[in-house]
Amino acid sequence: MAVDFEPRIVGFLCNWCSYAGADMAGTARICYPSNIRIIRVPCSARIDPLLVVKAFQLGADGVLVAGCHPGDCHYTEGNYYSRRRFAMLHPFLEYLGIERERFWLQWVSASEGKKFSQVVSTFTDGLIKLGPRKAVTVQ
Amino acid sequence: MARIGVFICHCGTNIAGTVDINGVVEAAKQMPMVVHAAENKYNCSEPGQALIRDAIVEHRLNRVVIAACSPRMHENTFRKTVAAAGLNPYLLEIANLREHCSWVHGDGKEAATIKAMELIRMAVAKVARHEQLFPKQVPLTKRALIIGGGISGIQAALDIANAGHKVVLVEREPTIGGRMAQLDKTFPTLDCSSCILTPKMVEVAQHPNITLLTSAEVKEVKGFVGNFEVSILQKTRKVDHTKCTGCGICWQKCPEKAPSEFDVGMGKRTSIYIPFPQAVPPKPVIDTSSCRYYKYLRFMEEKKEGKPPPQCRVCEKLCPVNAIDWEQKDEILTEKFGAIIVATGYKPFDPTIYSELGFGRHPDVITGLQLERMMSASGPASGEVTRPSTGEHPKDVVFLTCVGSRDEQRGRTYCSKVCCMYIAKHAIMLKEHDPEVQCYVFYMDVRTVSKDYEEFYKRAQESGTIYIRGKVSQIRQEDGKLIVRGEDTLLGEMVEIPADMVVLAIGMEHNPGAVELAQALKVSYDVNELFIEAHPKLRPVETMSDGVFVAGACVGPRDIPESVASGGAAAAKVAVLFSQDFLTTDPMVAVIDQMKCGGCLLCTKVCPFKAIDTQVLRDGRTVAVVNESLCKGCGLCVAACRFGAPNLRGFTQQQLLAEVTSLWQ
Amino acid sequence: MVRSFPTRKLIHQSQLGVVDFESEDTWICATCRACVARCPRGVAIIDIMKALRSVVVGMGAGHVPDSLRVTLKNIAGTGNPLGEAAEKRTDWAKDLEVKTFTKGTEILYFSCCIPAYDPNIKRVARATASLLNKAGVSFGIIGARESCCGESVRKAGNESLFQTLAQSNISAFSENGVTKVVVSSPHCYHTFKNEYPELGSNIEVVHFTQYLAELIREGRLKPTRETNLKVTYHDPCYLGRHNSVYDEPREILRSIPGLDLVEMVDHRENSLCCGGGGSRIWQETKKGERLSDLRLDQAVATGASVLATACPYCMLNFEDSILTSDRSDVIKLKEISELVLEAL
Amino acid sequence: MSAAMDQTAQIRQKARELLENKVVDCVIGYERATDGVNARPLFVYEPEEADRLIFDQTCTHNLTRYLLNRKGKPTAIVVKPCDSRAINLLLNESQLQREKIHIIGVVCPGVVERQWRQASAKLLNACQVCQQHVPVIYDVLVGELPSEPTVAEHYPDVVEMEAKSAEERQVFWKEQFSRCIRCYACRQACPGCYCPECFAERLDPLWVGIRIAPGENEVWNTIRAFHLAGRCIGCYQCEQVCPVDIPLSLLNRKLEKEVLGLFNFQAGMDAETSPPFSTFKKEEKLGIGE
Amino acid sequence: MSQFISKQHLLSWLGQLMENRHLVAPARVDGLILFKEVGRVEDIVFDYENTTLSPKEWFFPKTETLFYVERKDGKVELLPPEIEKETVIFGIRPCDARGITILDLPYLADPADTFYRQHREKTAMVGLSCLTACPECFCESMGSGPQDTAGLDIMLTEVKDGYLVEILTEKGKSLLSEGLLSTADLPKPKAPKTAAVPSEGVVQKMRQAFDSAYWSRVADRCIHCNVCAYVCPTCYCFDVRDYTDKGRTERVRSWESCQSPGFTKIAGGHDPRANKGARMRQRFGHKLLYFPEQFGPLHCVGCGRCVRSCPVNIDIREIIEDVQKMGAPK
Repeated sequence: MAVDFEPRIVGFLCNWCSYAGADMAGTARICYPSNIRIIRVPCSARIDPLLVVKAFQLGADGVLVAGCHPGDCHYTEGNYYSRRRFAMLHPFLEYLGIERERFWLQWVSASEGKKFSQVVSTFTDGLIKLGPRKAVTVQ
Repeated sequence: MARIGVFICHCGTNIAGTVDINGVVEAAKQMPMVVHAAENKYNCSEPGQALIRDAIVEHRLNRVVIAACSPRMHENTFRKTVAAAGLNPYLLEIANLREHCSWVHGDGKEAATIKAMELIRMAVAKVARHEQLFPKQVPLTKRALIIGGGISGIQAALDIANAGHKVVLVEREPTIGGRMAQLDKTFPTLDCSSCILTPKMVEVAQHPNITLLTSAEVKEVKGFVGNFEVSILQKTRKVDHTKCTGCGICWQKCPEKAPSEFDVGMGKRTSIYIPFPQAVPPKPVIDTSSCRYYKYLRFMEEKKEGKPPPQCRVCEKLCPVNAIDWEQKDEILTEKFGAIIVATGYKPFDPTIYSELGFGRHPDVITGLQLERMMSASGPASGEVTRPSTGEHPKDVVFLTCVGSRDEQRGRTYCSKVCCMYIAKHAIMLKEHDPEVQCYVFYMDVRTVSKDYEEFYKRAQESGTIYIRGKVSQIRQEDGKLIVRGEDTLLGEMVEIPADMVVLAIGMEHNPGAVELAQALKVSYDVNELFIEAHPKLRPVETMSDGVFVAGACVGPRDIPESVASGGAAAAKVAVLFSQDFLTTDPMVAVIDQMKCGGCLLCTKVCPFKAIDTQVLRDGRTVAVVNESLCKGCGLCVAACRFGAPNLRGFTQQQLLAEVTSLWQ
Repeated sequence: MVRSFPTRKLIHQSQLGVVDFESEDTWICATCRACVARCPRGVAIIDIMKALRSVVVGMGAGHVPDSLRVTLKNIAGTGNPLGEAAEKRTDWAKDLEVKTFTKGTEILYFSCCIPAYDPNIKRVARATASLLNKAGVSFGIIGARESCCGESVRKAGNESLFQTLAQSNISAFSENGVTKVVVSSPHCYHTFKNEYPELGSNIEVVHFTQYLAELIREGRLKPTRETNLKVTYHDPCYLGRHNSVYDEPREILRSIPGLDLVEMVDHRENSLCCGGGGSRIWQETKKGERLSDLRLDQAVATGASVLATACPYCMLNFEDSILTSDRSDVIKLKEISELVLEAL
Repeated sequence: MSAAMDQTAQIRQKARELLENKVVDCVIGYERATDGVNARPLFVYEPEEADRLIFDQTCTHNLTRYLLNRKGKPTAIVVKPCDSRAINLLLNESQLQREKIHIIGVVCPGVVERQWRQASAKLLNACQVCQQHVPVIYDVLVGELPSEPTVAEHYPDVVEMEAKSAEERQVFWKEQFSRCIRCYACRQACPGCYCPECFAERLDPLWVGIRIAPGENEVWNTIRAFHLAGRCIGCYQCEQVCPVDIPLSLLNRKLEKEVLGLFNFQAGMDAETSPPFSTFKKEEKLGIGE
Repeated sequence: MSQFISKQHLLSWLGQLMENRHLVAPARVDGLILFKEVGRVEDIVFDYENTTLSPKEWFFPKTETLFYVERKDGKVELLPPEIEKETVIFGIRPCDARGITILDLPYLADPADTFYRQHREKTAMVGLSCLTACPECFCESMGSGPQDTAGLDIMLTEVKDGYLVEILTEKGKSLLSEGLLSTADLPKPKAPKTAAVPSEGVVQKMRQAFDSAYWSRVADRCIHCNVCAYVCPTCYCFDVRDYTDKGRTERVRSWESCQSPGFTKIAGGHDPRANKGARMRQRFGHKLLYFPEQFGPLHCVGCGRCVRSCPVNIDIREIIEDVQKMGAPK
């Protein structure tokens, strides 16, 4: 397994909680691997499953979706819907051959800077262990 | 064609310390549609902003990417900078090189620089697809609705009215005044409650800007901040208040007596009544459950055998202006408002569930409010405190604190804040009424939280009240005396006190109907069914639903000073809202392409703010349309829709997809 | 005036870590749950008492009261507190045709050690068994394989003995394919229902009063004999306050024709403890400090001629109080199943 | 075959009756195809044409597709149990008005695989595990109620696919999707796919290009199936019409199994229950994000 | 006396071809028979009626990059792709070969489609005549036949343990070296009879039936699934779009069909052929009216694939019969 394999990770963070949590990790100077590229969305419910599938099609090694803890959503109900949507997408992607460890949904609140960095590090380590996406050649 | 300018910030050494700024600037120059890239010591500083403004003019930029700190920090600052240079403030995107890159990847400078370049590439890809956005102006109805006529509601109504705006005050009871009207004296100054309250009540009645609707309830609330449409149920009083002059003949001559809710069971009132002498409006209502004429009507309706009860109708005969109107029906009024203040107050806790204390079984066990009514000069006993069982003056009075407060077993975990103080007040006043009275207080902690409260508590102790630290386990009736058995934890022994009267310091509880009102106003409520403020410390009188404010004890236990203060604060917020002629709405809201909408209306079902309505097109198709004033811009409908009809301005599908694909360009 | 028991002192001492394990206070608590039911802060006082005792028993910090130490040794040895031979556990059922439990029998009757061995409490087990026979219920007992439920052992702080007793009982139940057990003692009921599931047992647990009420409701048992007795019912703490079973016993008593049920001044959730819970039954209580004496006074004060209850430990204590205050002619002590048997 | 015979007779009689007294302006049913073996959809406008209607084990098509944006007078339609669930789906998504459809429900013992010119006896794999032999919604019922055969495992094929390793599954789906020629027949045959402009035809944002290649095929097939999550009523017409025989039902049934497991919801059982993605429960544990 | 090649020689010949050419032949894929580039001779299927998809995709590929535009140091460069290796398609049925000749008319007419021409030049077709005819084959009525050699380079006809060989073109000659051939005086087996379809004068009848309500009646059951166009050996419509990736713009051409919803959508969103009847008439109009008027022969070779594949059984033979029966326009 390539020792210098650097997974490419796309992170969708909700503006009110997880993006603020990531900021908190910044202000607290808590380091974590730099593979993740963060995209800000107003709410975790804004993330269209098409975006996740498109990211994997373009070659992402992992996609992380982060939102507010259920009950804390700035829009009161957003994360309830995203929880249902991704609870369906996750097993479906796995069924299509994208391993479980490649798609994560995590609740990170605005004060959980530490937790955000842990989530990113564990996620990145898992992907490094898993190795790059297998390029399956088809006649 | 987009002409994008990228401004990379050093942020002192915060970013420059880790990221190779020059390398990033060069990389930015190669990116598609970027015509200008520059670095800046401090983008957010005045010289930094000046540099950006000049560059916009000089290079005719129509899109700007600021690569600096978190957008949550300076998005608005840079929007103003860009606007100052004549560009639409929304043609801006911020790449977070500090919190998300330099500060967290200090250990890998090279990787951090590559990440910085890619973050900028994403921002450039997104900003290339930004369109100009313009906040909308929505007209504003400068009328305020205040629900609840207690002291907070009265204070808010007066403040708003004095600020020159129209106010409608809706009160469920026949009179305003709320709980405070039931009190005799108020701590810590011991000034008479009705003396300080009734003038304000009269002021409300006479204020030209205030319309008073008593015996009325809010049923349904539609619309949004600035344009609420509220339907109010005006319950029938069977008395025409436009004719009635409040002369009082009817309630003096009415033969039927019924227990007075206002006196909490300590006194009686007539069927046609005003709750208390200083009631505002001083006009009576008929209680149809106890009125003899209605008993006759019900008897006739059920066609029972036997002699029908008398018809009575004395009040109708005696009324000089025949204001009695049996045909009066409930009616629904629909009114338009710009802001709503909820001041529905609290309900005293009903201590019957404490079976061991014997409330309801032993007549001499009463609540603090009942004692208040006895002590009140205008009360049923006109100020004379007597034992309900024998009518004599009580010599030994035992007070119990925290009845229905700070108790997990009964689901009331919070402290009701006012009981310790009103017990001290009762102790002092009982001593003044009758020097031989000996008061005992069983307490867990005595909480004296505001100005002059501790001194007031000391005064109560000095007046001879014995404070026993411990809880009462049982109250038994033994030959005419109430044996109060409890533990004195400081002595470490059980004590039993024979008492003439026991007063339970009942706490505060949500008002029934609070949940239905909260749901109607789309305001959240907590496990104790108390309203939840937008932010407990920073926005105590606002709620998550714009244009709806809260004041007084409906949010949590509050004493009179706090209730008045929060009433005033809510009024100030309304005044601020009404100070502008128009409401500007946030332009980053959803918009639906009606050509692509398939009419399945899933978005109308999922929208948390009910901001999506339906519309029938000319060709008969039913499609969804966004009410831009209600939409909060969460984007839930965009991801839920299979047709891809809705799009969220500022976070469109095109922009997010561009950000994702830019990582593999 | 019963000695005032310094609960708060003990709690605060354990907070500060300065508990005097030598003092007798650690062993006073009868775990009657009146305090836990009332504590506004939801403090688990019984668990704290249990923990203090387990420090004494487990680490030998203090000394266990002698009578309790003997009883614990008996239970460890012979599986019952009285030290009787395990085989003799079913002697009480000798002349009654009581089947031993086999696979397929509907319910297991778990009598508890006291009704099985104690001479004058045997009548409870016998009355219950005859009632089950009369109602034609398919039931059996597993005799020697069964040992003490261990509820009082755990409350005495001997956690390891409790674990062994529980494991042996659970395996006895599973070996015999027991799915439903009817118990006479609220203490067995409490530990089978709330504590055994932690060790993996998932059988259905029913107290005898609940089962009897069902039998009467279904008409499989019809108390017809007219009895003009004035009866007052004592709510055992582990049936009432611990597991909120209040109504079934009263329903049974009211179903007996002519029986006049009167309530004591403290009843249902405010009932006064007989002082037998939390392994107190195995310890000496000085005269004048016995709660059962106070409770007996309250029973007599109702003018009832019969004190009914539904717990073997309460029976022992009241039997003792009636004798020591020689009021056996003023008031009789009857278990619920005895009253029903007499009224059939 | 006698049961099928009298079902055909009843349908013809019902259709003639409806057309004669102008209750409907058209009856949609089945007629014999030109290979003399299989069936094909038939639109009957005149009472005389009613005798061309047939119903037997070869009537596999889901006719509810034709009800979408039909204008004018009500339409009658012959509906098998799985098709009836499609009507409930479309009613729930306000695509049909109940009063505009007259449903002739047919008790269905299961239909056979469609092979040109050969009468195949092999039941569709959906019919082999079908637990619903009576339509969930109808105005009139044709055929008597058989006893419900209980089927233990409703998703044997999905469970078998789930048992495979991630690697095997990835290779399997890559091969299947590489055959896809993006003719979108699966979309055109599905009653649940009525989007005015399908996401695959969208230029901006460009989700799927027109290049018929593994990368684009994968996005198309994944999202087509996901847009049916909690909506697919199990008629599997997509698999029937696919010219290159991609096992599309394996995709839909995986989502069906997940929706049943997580939300205990089956699409199309009635028109009122709100589908899983249109509602939520605050405390539900869905095994993600914990 | 006709030339003959034994089965073994044929297989070894095909093995030789594989070394320096792409050999495309019918192969079994998950229960389907499709033309595929075969790596091993054993994969080739000989006993089949016809492939599901027609061989046209080797001349008019499903998807093809027309050219790339790249920005190199300021200059914009146009890079057309090259097709290097030659291809041999083995096992083409006469109707498909006829189909390719029909495709030649629009593609090779001036201005010729350079990609198609390159494919045509670099691809040789080895035909396999039909010994049996399926009921839905009607190639003879459409100007082709079970032994029609139009468009083929070499025609093989199966006989006992070998094949009669007819070398038809120079390209065919260069492919098949004499050595492998021998002579045999076996008679050519009789061509199987195919169902007749009244195709005479169908062009005039189609022009008359243009405004008839028949089209919307037939189109009722059509679900517009494009399968007929994609399996048809003669349909040649396509769609062209540009995509940029990593700074390089690519013009891509892919199959498209007149039945798909957006086919005739014009700027502004209007679709002149929005209703089903119009789209149905467009397909059969092109087959039986517009193409013959413009290029001469009917635009259908009677291979029967659309009849087999159409899920709702819209049968071109039935349409032709109905149109013929139609009297003068109302």
